[in-house]
Amino acid sequence: MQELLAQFAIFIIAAFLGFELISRVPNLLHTPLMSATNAIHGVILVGGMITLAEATDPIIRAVGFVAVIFGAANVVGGFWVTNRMLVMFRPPRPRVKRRRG
Amino acid sequence: MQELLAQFAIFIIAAFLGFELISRVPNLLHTPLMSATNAIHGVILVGGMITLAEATDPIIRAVGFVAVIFGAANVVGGFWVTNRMLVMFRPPRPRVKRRRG
Amino acid sequence: MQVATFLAYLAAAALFIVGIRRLRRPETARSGNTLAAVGMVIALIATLFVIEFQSLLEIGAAVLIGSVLGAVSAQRVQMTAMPQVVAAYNGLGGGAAALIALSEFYHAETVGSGESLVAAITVPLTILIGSVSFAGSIIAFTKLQELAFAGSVSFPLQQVVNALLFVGILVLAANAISGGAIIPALSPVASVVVVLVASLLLGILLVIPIGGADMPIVISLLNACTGLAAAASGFVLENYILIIGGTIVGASGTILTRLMSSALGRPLGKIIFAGIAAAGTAGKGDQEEREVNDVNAGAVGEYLSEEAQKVVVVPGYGLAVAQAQGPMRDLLEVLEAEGKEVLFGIHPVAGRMPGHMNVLLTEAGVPYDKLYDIEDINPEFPDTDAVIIVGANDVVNPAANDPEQDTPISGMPILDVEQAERVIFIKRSLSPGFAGVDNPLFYDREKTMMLFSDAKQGLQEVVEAVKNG
Amino acid sequence: MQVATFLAYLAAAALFIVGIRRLRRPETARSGNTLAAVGMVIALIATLFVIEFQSLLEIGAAVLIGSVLGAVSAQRVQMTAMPQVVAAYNGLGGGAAALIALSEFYHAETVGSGESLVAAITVPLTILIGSVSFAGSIIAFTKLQELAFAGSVSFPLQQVVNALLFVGILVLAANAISGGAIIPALSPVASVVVVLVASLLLGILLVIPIGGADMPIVISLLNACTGLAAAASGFVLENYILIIGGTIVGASGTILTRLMSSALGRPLGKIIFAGIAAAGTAGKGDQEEREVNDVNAGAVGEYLSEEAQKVVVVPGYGLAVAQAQGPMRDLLEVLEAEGKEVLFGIHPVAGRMPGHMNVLLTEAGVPYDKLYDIEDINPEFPDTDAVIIVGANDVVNPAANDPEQDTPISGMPILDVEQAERVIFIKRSLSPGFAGVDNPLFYDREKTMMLFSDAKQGLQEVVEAVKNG
Ligand SMILES: NC(=O)c1ccc[n+]([C@@H]2O[C@H](COP(=O)([O-])OP(=O)(O)OC[C@H]3O[C@@H](n4cnc5c(N)ncnc54)[C@H](OP(=O)(O)O)[C@@H]3O)[C@@H](O)[C@H]2O)c1
Ligand SMILES: NC(=O)c1ccc[n+]([C@@H]2O[C@H](COP(=O)([O-])OP(=O)(O)OC[C@H]3O[C@@H](n4cnc5c(N)ncnc54)[C@H](OP(=O)(O)O)[C@@H]3O)[C@@H](O)[C@H]2O)c1
Repeated sequence: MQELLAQFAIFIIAAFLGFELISRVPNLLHTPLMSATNAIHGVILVGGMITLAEATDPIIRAVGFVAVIFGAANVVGGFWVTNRMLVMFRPPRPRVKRRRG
Repeated sequence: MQELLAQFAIFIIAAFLGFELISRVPNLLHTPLMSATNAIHGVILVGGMITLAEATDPIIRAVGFVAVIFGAANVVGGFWVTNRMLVMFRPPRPRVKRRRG
Repeated sequence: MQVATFLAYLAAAALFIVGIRRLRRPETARSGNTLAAVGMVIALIATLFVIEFQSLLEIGAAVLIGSVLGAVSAQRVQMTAMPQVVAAYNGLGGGAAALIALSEFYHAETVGSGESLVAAITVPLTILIGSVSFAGSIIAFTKLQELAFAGSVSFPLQQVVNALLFVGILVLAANAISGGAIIPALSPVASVVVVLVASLLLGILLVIPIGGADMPIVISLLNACTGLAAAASGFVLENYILIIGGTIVGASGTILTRLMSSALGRPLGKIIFAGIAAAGTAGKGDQEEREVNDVNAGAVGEYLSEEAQKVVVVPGYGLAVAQAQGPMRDLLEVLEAEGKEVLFGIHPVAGRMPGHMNVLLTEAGVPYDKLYDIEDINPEFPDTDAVIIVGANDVVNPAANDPEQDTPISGMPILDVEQAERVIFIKRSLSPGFAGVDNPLFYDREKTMMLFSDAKQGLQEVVEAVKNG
Repeated sequence: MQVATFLAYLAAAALFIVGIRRLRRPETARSGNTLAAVGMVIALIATLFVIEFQSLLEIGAAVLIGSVLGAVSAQRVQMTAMPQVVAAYNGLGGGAAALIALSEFYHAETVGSGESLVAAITVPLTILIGSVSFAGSIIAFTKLQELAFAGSVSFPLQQVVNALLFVGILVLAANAISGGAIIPALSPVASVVVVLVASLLLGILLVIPIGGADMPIVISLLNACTGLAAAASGFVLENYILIIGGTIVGASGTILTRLMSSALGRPLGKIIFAGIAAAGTAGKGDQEEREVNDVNAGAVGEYLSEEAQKVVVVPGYGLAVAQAQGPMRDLLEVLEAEGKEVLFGIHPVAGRMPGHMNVLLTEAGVPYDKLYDIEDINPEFPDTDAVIIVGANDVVNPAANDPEQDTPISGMPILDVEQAERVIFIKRSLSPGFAGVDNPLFYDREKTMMLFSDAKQGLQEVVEAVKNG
């Protein structure tokens, strides 16, 4: 019970942290951020591995197998595609601002 | 053990959260923020109460008594003085910016 | 070992957090993505110790298949198809969460291990959120890939149907948890399977009515949902990295969705509950028959090569759909070869995905330092001779500044192309864009030339005309 | 009940977090403080259930004493004394943490309950950090209240002494943990008591060499330390609200300290390790004998009432120490009565505490909308007839803009008072301020009038002069 409560506390604090992490992100980076966090939730692959490893029943084994495939595709595809996007986001050179004459 | 690890996880995530919470605070609010977080760590009063309540020995009882006094002064004084400061921080009216001719 | 795996999980979580932090600034974004990926590798290796290297062969095979699928698709996809591929990966994650919860339930039922209250709540929750995310993402993918359900598909009573479906899911979930106390005919496992199917249906019905143009926002929301599903499955499996990683994605995804919808001026509530599909209005307008200065590519080419010295290009959604980045770069090259100054004005919401235009143009070989954002390009217009607007409308529509009009784009900062000497639109018709607001500039026959053409073809013709001119 | 108290603790933590979030913006800051206080009340009530209402009478009495002490001091303290009172409360919190850890150790030793590894580490840690924070804060208080140790007190080999002390503390802590294995003569309890005493000494030695002007930064750092001590004591007592609340204060306090030190241009490392005390240099300068335009209050009053139409006042540290807010407001009133336009230019680091000037002036009755920050006031200077600089130097020192000079204030944005027609300094001498950088404006005899006087007295005389003039 105590451990469950601690997990719940982690959940609440991590939620606050998630809210704080995203603030004043330039529009330009919305898509890469979405794509990278998308890759991060691919951590569900961990769950798929556990399910598959603990499977005693062929049905669960099959389901777990599919879950691992899904998770791995989410992780690898997510990080890969984000990287492809970001390669093209070289930082803009600071420009000397002109004053209105 | 498991619970201790969970507590450690809470510590780490809360630390990240604390870092994120303070960013781009206007200079104006540095002192009230310091003073308010100062009041919040007065939550140590909780520890003082627990120590005093569990005390079996007169020495601990005396030490706990002092700790509770300290903690209570930290909490009450901290929030009170922060409030006094903030009463004087009415929001500045937005000003129409002049353009340079 | 347990302590070590736990600490490895914490390190992975810390890397996720630091990664997201770094993704907030263009200079550090790429390293942020890499750090998060390193965190993932650490989490996966730690998990091998958690499962004590059981079923390694199967896991290895499945990971290999998934990785290859992911890597190949990620490498092959065109930059214009970014939103749908993100949707696809997201759906896979949601599906995985649902499947995991399903098998945990089945396992607990068949082995008969006593279910804790937490699992009783989180298992159906994970199945619900995961399945909605899976099905919703698939629909989003289908729409964006233009396979089916184009535009906004509405059906009668959709709100009512969705509500009923949701209640049904709750009842079935309660039935599963209570061991069949509510509908004795349905066994717990059968109930959970029905919950899964019904949730898939709900996901489909929720996303189908939403217009394709709102999809980036919907995908971001589904992304947050998958994060939540991962967190919920963390409670099911009592796994800390799932709880932490999932929660952070769930929370940050929610905020990101709000940021995106406000950057686009589209209230989230409207998108989800009304399925208002502004994109559907494009091309259906009933414009009055007002005259425009309709020109051909030759005239544009002539003006550019003979009269214009400083040219600003404003690309929009139409450039992306027409895949006209190549001809765009060609035009840049021929104009520069003639000694013209050419700049690109990139509005932050040009296109259908934030950052879309920058990515497309840079990929096609337009130098990054020619891309100006709104604050930097606006002061350039007064001494610009020609603005070429390719497949864009909203981002240059002066109606946004008109205090008398109340339009979806009112108040949005726009590119002040009006200030330039001449404005040249390359688009297929007079139909407005995403927001469905008619553009008064079209009808300014003094200033504006309208080249009615597909963006790709039109640009190619203009390139030829400039070359020969 | 355990679940309920846990959830109450979580609610309290959430209120702390939301409170800090709201404290980041002036409009919501006050409500943020209130929310955090509500969170504290919830945490304390929940704790009553945790301790099952034992020792209620003693706890009540101690809380009452502490609360009265806190409330009375908080209500009575003058706004100029804010930093030291924050230091005092902070010290009390640190002291409480040390005492709690001490009694937990004593309890475990005497009752003989097996100590866990965690407690073994966290108990001495809490005593160390808590005591350093306590003693350091007391010294900071003493300095700021000008009771003793004014300026920078340095002694030979201070780094070495501190390092030795620290090592000694570690050895004694190890002795205590190991049950006296290292120094058998010293019992564990005695070792811990010595750790406490040595940590107090360390706190004193660390803070004593630091100049009074750096104190706000030091207090902020000690504040973060106390947060950390509270978190460590949370591990000792296995109490979640202590862990969460303490950690958040520890982390946010660390960042806040960095923000403050960079706003003031004082690298943290220098402050802590060198005890360089720029404040000590004030008044000791060896200015060359250069001539200045030395005037009396009558001349200033005459100029103000006869020649000036638009007046900007720049208050600084000297105004605060001289407690000259009242005469400042009087001057505002007499000038406005004569139909002048009067504005206040408030530099963000004017004074010795961020936000100091705003608080002082508003308290004295200067309307808030007359206070302009640096960006808003600088464009006003070109058509200003007179700038009155009261007890300030660094914030108006043009040397900050001089690329040839490398001074502590180089690069700091300053108030461009040079642009105004006339500049009037009210200060006691030609000595520079906090940063110790001489001000070329003093010697501009065309533009500048120097009124050498205490700020309070000088302003009073100017008020009289304007009235009679
Ligand atoms: N960037 C984002 O993240 C994002 C996401 C969602 C929504 N949005 C919204 O999308 C809009 C973007 O503005 P925008 O100016 O880029 O686009 P827009 O206002 O939607 O206009 C696009 C124009 O492209 C033309 N077009 C379509 N296909 C074409 C083709 N093959 N060849 C040539 N022209 C073609 C269309 O006119 P014809 O049919 O006459 O050719 C249309 O007028 C904004 O309202 C924004 O809020 C942006
Ligand atoms: N705001 C903060 O949070 C903070 C914190 C720490 C440090 N600081 C630093 O403090 C400085 C603040 O700049 P500042 O311009 O306000 O002050 P300053 O540069 O330190 O100058 C203060 C001046 O006040 C004069 N003064 C002292 N007592 C006086 C009295 N009784 N009557 C009249 N004049 C008196 C002193 O000159 P005489 O001796 O000739 O009278 C001195 O030149 C900055 O360098 C800032 O970085 C600020």
